[in-house]
Amino acid sequence: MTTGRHANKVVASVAEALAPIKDGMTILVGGFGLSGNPEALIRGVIERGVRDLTVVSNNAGNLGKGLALWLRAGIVRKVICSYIGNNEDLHTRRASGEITVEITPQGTLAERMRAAGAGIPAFFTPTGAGTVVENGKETREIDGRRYLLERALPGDVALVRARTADRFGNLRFWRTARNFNPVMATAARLTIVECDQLVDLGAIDPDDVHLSGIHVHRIVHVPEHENAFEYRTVRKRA
Amino acid sequence: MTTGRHANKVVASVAEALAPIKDGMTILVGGFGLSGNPEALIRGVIERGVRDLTVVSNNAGNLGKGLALWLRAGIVRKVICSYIGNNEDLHTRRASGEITVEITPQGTLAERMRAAGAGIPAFFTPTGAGTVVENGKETREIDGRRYLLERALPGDVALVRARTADRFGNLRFWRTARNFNPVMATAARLTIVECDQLVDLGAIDPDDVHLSGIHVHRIVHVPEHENAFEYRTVRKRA
Amino acid sequence: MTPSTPPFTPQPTLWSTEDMARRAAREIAAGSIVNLGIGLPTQVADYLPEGHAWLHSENGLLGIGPFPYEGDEDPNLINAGKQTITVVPGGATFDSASSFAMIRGGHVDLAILGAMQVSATGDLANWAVPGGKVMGIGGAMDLASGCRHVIAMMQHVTKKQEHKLVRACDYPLTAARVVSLVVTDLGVFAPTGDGFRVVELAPGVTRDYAQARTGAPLS
Amino acid sequence: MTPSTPPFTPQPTLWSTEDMARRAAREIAAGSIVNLGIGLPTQVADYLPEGHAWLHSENGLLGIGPFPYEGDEDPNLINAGKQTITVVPGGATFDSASSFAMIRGGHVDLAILGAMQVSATGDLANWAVPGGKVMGIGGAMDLASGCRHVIAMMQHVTKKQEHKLVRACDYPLTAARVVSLVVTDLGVFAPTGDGFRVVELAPGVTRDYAQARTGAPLS
Repeated sequence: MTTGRHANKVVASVAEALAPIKDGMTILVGGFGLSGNPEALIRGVIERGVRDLTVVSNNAGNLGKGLALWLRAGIVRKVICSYIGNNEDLHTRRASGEITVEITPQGTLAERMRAAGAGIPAFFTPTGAGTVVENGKETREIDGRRYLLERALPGDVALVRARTADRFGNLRFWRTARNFNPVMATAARLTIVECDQLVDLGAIDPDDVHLSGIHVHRIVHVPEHENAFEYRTVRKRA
Repeated sequence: MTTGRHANKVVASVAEALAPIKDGMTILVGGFGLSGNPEALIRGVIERGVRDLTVVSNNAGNLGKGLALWLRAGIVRKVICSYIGNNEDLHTRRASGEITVEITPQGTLAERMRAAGAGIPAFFTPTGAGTVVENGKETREIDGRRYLLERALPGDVALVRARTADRFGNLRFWRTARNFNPVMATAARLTIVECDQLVDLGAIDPDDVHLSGIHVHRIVHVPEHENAFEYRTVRKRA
Repeated sequence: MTPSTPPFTPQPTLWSTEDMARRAAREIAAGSIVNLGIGLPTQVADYLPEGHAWLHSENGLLGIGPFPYEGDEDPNLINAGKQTITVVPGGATFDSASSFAMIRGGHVDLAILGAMQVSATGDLANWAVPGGKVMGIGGAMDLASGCRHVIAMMQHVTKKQEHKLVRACDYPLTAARVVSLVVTDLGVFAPTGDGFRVVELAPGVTRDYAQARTGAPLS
Repeated sequence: MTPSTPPFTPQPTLWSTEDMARRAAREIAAGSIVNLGIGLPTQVADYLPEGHAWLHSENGLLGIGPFPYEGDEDPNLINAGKQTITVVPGGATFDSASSFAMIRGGHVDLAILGAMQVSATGDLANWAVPGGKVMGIGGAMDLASGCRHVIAMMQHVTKKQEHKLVRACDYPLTAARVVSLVVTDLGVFAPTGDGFRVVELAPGVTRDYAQARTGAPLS
């Protein structure tokens, strides 16, 4: 009897978790800005020495942190994202032609990965109708409204940050650190999770699981994270 | 300043909750078999005296219970479901021509409602390719595989059963009573929830909400339910 | 010995449904995600070591446990056959759209499904009998077309001795070219495109015996 | 009075950004679901009574509360502008796909968005300046095309005094025919198809003053 891909998922190190990553792969990386980033996996990919990566991420880093480390390391060939903003590392490399940047509406980015994970090869969406996002895409009027056909966006690997994982890979996320992490986990052939807490089977009630371990293939426990701020906005105590 | 549709959702009675239901509407009804059924709302619709309903439900009742009450009451014109099985009330009325039955693969049924809730008017799916489900539908080969184009399935009203609701309509479900309830809640213009427990705002941690109250418009607290068994399978204690 | 006595022919011992379930269970890799169809395939669970595989129920659960002890039954914790069940530690619940996204998206490693006919090309027919009462499709088409591998389980022939392993299905299809293995009361067979490869035969079942009951060439 | 002194012309008191935010807040119905865009629209929250509306953040939260007290900031609890926030009682978190399903599916009642240009037909341009640095789209197109109503907030003219309320946008569109109301430092204006209806003017702003600064007829 062979062993399936859902046995023994917990690995001892980031390096072991990332062993399957190869040059030229498409990597989906969870996070919104610097929140919910798989920080140790991001650093580990640089140490692994792969290159020519296509990266799917909402922002591809910022303030020199997160995926900006990959941009600076020169291991990225293409970025598919929704927003560059003040990510100067990306602006610079886009301008020089070092990196190709494909900009997609954020909801379309999420839905294309949701489709990939759900076995839907293509779907119609109203987002971007009548805009430059239409360019090169099939359009159709349905019930009097204009829609674009968007394609599923699968990844070779997803790098995901979770607050809690059990040994099967059932995940819970914390607040808005959830963002793209669960949907990316569904959309990749291999999903690697970096969790703050690792717990035994049964420690999470079945109804409290945010994402089933069916979408998770490797788990590495990383207790310490930087969790960088972008804009620390506060109010004074009364 | 006008009042939006998310103010004051908790109503005092099933009758009040169901007041907007009218003849000829398309009603999405949560439940898988007899589990997770909005039992009081189902009974209430009969008392309300509406008719010519189109019902979307995985099974449309069984054993004379659940939506079988609507079939017997003669208030259903059409059923969209995935499975009839031994639901004799539906077999009889389908055979007599009293009720039109549209059978859809279960995953396609769920995904069509997910699409309706998510603003996706149509999507390609592999399910049913090369079968009678293709009849009358657009097909397309994408990357060497055959797909059907399926349309979103919205409802006028969704009747949903939840274990716990807060006053905004944030919901939690219990075990496999969840089934079609959340996705139907997203797919209707008006979603009416029957909850076992009603709690104050803040009683459910933000990370523990299964379905956001954005998808809920009326809430009625119904503490007692039959929760009928279909097949009571057990093992002996050692 | 009287002249009227026929020569002794050993009768094959056909597999019981328990034998079939036990044999199908051997196809399940440790640490895989498996959906067991309603009816006979559900019995396959009885032959899996505890913790061996993760059982998926399309109504919204990964991690089906054994039937509950008497008195512990919960009508809101059921499998796709509407039987009361339990959840194993590490199990998780989810809604129908997420559940079928798992199936359609190829995240379920294996489905073991009941069948009415299987063709030499791996076509599966298991949801409707021509001219019969329409029972519905349920999750059958999603499971058959979405899971990474599909094993069919069925009696080798109908009660009227009609073939069920056939060149081409004449029953309405559930999905085309999906079945990789068929477990019957006669043995285990793999569709090859123009026939079936004999993987294993039940005790005393000869190739000729099986071929006479199969509507496509055995190899 | 000397001959060289011009006749006295009262100068209009243009609305400050605070005035604009306060005015936009009045458009928010009690018990509605509202997404406030990054920048100026975010300030609208300051003028809403506690519990008045539910604020949606497209990165995965419904129920944004005020900024945290000093020392309570959580880098993993942020709004779409990456500012640290809090959650109100009754708030809920969810993933990006679910969040944009809410937006695209028409479940968000109102988006208040910053704008670069708004046309007389309600077209919105707010994501790119022709020839400028490409900042990206973010959630702008989903919000503009998905929310049930869209209010645009912006200065009435550019720093170079160019019109921003125009017959037709020459900036790249975010979405076509979606804006129902524009709040500027000159007042409130509603696209009518061939121009803008004056809903309200800031103190001392005359119709002529506004018309001179608007690229389509006011009515």
